Amino acid sequence: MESFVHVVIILMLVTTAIAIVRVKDLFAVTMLAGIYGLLSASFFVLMDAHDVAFTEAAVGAGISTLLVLTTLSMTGRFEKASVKPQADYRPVLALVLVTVTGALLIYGTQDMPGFGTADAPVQTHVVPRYLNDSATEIGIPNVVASILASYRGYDTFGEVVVIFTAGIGVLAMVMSNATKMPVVQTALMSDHVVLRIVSKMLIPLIMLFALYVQFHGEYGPGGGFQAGVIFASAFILYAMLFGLTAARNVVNHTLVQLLSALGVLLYGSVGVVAMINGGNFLDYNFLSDDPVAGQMLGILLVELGVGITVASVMIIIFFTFTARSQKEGEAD
Amino acid sequence: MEFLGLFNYWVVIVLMMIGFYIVICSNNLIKKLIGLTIFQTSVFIMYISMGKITGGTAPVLADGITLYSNPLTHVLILTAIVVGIATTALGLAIVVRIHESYGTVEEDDIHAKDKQA
Amino acid sequence: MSIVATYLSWALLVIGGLLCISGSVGLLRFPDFFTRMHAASVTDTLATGMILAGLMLQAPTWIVLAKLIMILVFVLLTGPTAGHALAKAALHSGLKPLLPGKSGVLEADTKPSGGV
Amino acid sequence: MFTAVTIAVLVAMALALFRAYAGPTLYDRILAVNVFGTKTVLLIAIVGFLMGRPEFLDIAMVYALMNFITVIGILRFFEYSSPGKSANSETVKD
Repeated sequence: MESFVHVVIILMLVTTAIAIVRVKDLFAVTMLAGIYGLLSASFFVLMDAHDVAFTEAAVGAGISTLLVLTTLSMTGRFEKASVKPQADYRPVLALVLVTVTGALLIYGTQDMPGFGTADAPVQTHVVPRYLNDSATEIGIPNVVASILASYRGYDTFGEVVVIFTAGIGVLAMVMSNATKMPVVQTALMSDHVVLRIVSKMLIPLIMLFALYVQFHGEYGPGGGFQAGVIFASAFILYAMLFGLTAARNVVNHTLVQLLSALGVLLYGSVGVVAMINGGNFLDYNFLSDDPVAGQMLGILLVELGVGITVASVMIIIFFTFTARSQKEGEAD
Repeated sequence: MEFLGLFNYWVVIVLMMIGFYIVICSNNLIKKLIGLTIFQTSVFIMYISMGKITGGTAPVLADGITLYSNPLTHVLILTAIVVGIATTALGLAIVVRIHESYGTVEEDDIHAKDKQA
Repeated sequence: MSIVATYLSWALLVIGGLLCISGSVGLLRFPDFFTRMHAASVTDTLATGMILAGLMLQAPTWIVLAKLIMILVFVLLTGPTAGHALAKAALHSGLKPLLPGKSGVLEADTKPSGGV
Repeated sequence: MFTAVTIAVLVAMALALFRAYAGPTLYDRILAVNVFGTKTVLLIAIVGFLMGRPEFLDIAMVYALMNFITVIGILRFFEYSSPGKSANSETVKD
């Protein structure tokens, strides 16, 4: 039964991708891309990757759809049908290139181990050690969290810095003195009374859920990345319904910028404290007298840092885009 | 489960090539970015399906379960997804700036305007 | 688990599954947006409720039960709200429902403005 | 029995996918995405039971949440790009 669901979902993924190629209305493309995100997340659930599905559901189907839509509101909805004669041979050339590359790659798969085999190289290197020793060394049941935050803490630190940098990049690109800008549209979706009331009920629930995901990440699927995105989505929901000005009053722009840096700083400081206590960078064993307690503390702090950075970068990105699109709307 | 052996990878390649095709062939920068997302997701799917063990279960330790799927690929992809959205946002920011400078997000028009200048 | 709960659970699951399919067939086959929306959102809420209730009867631990209840509450809150907002937005944007005309045949109220 | 429900949900998903592709109005597409999201919530919940570890239902919560936020985001997008202009005057070109 599992393999049946697997095949059906994979076929739907391909269908959606082909539909995306064929549709010219960029709005419809965005909708289909959202469906694509939902489908790939269901696929990850089937593959036992609950943590990944969690992230993909929040990011692929939620935040990225909203970002693309906001951009579309600035750039226009339809792909221009190309009228130049050179456009005639271009798809054919691209199709040939794509087919050849695909054929080569498929030829390459002959040497791959079959799906689901337990003795594939991926499964025999490093991983058994993580699975066997994580319980005694780290002391938390979710192996994904222990690898993410402890065994491969360096990697994750790098990723957090990348996210922080992307936030700075977006700010540098499209900020346009967005902080001081007088936003006229405050009563944005004021005629949607039902929507406003239900959302007001939901926002605290969402935040509570985000905190649960953040601090339950060691025991089940969850952790800083997922919680950050969910937490940010509460603010995004608020901004969408009550206007950017109201949302800016709740979360001050400067404060969010500070927080995004603070998360990275927290992560780095944990590493430095470990060094001061005589260990290596990010060696949580030295954070406390008891190595396992040290690991628990380290993972908690590191995940918190990740959560703070991800949440504030997502808020920054969304708010800057929205501010820009409102400015464009006024210019018209 | 046997026929799934390599089929899974083939579908990943098909998805990857569809994304590739959109990136090459589409004139619109936003659609190119969506194509890039499809390409990216196909890589995620490949990693995750490599980590699956038939009969295994999610790598959250519990009593009475011995076979777990590979947690390492999950970690790699988890961070990659969030980094992916961050880079997509950066790409969209660049698109917004291009639209402000050129008044269009179609590649042909941008090239035409560049030649005029 | 008692035999009654098992049978009740199966019944709920099957009815929920049937509602799922019927709603989606309506989504596919009905003539205009508002009828499709009716088919989809009404059955959606009921089918979700039934399937989740069916799963609740099979929940092995209380935490699973609690999570299922949370999901149900969430879906019951958001589903109709989203449907309401969607229908309202569609109506405001000038999309007109098909209404029976003088001849008794379904026809659009104004000029077919559905081409969005 | 979980099998039957899974198949029903998958069929519903496929039909919604077709509606999202075919349109014809953009509201049809939004509706299809919304239905698709709800069906995904159900699929995740059922698959959890099917695979014997139903304790990871948190993901279904996120799906329901994101579904709602996406729909609101889309509606808001149309309020911005002045609905009179974008929703009526343009016709589908594909």
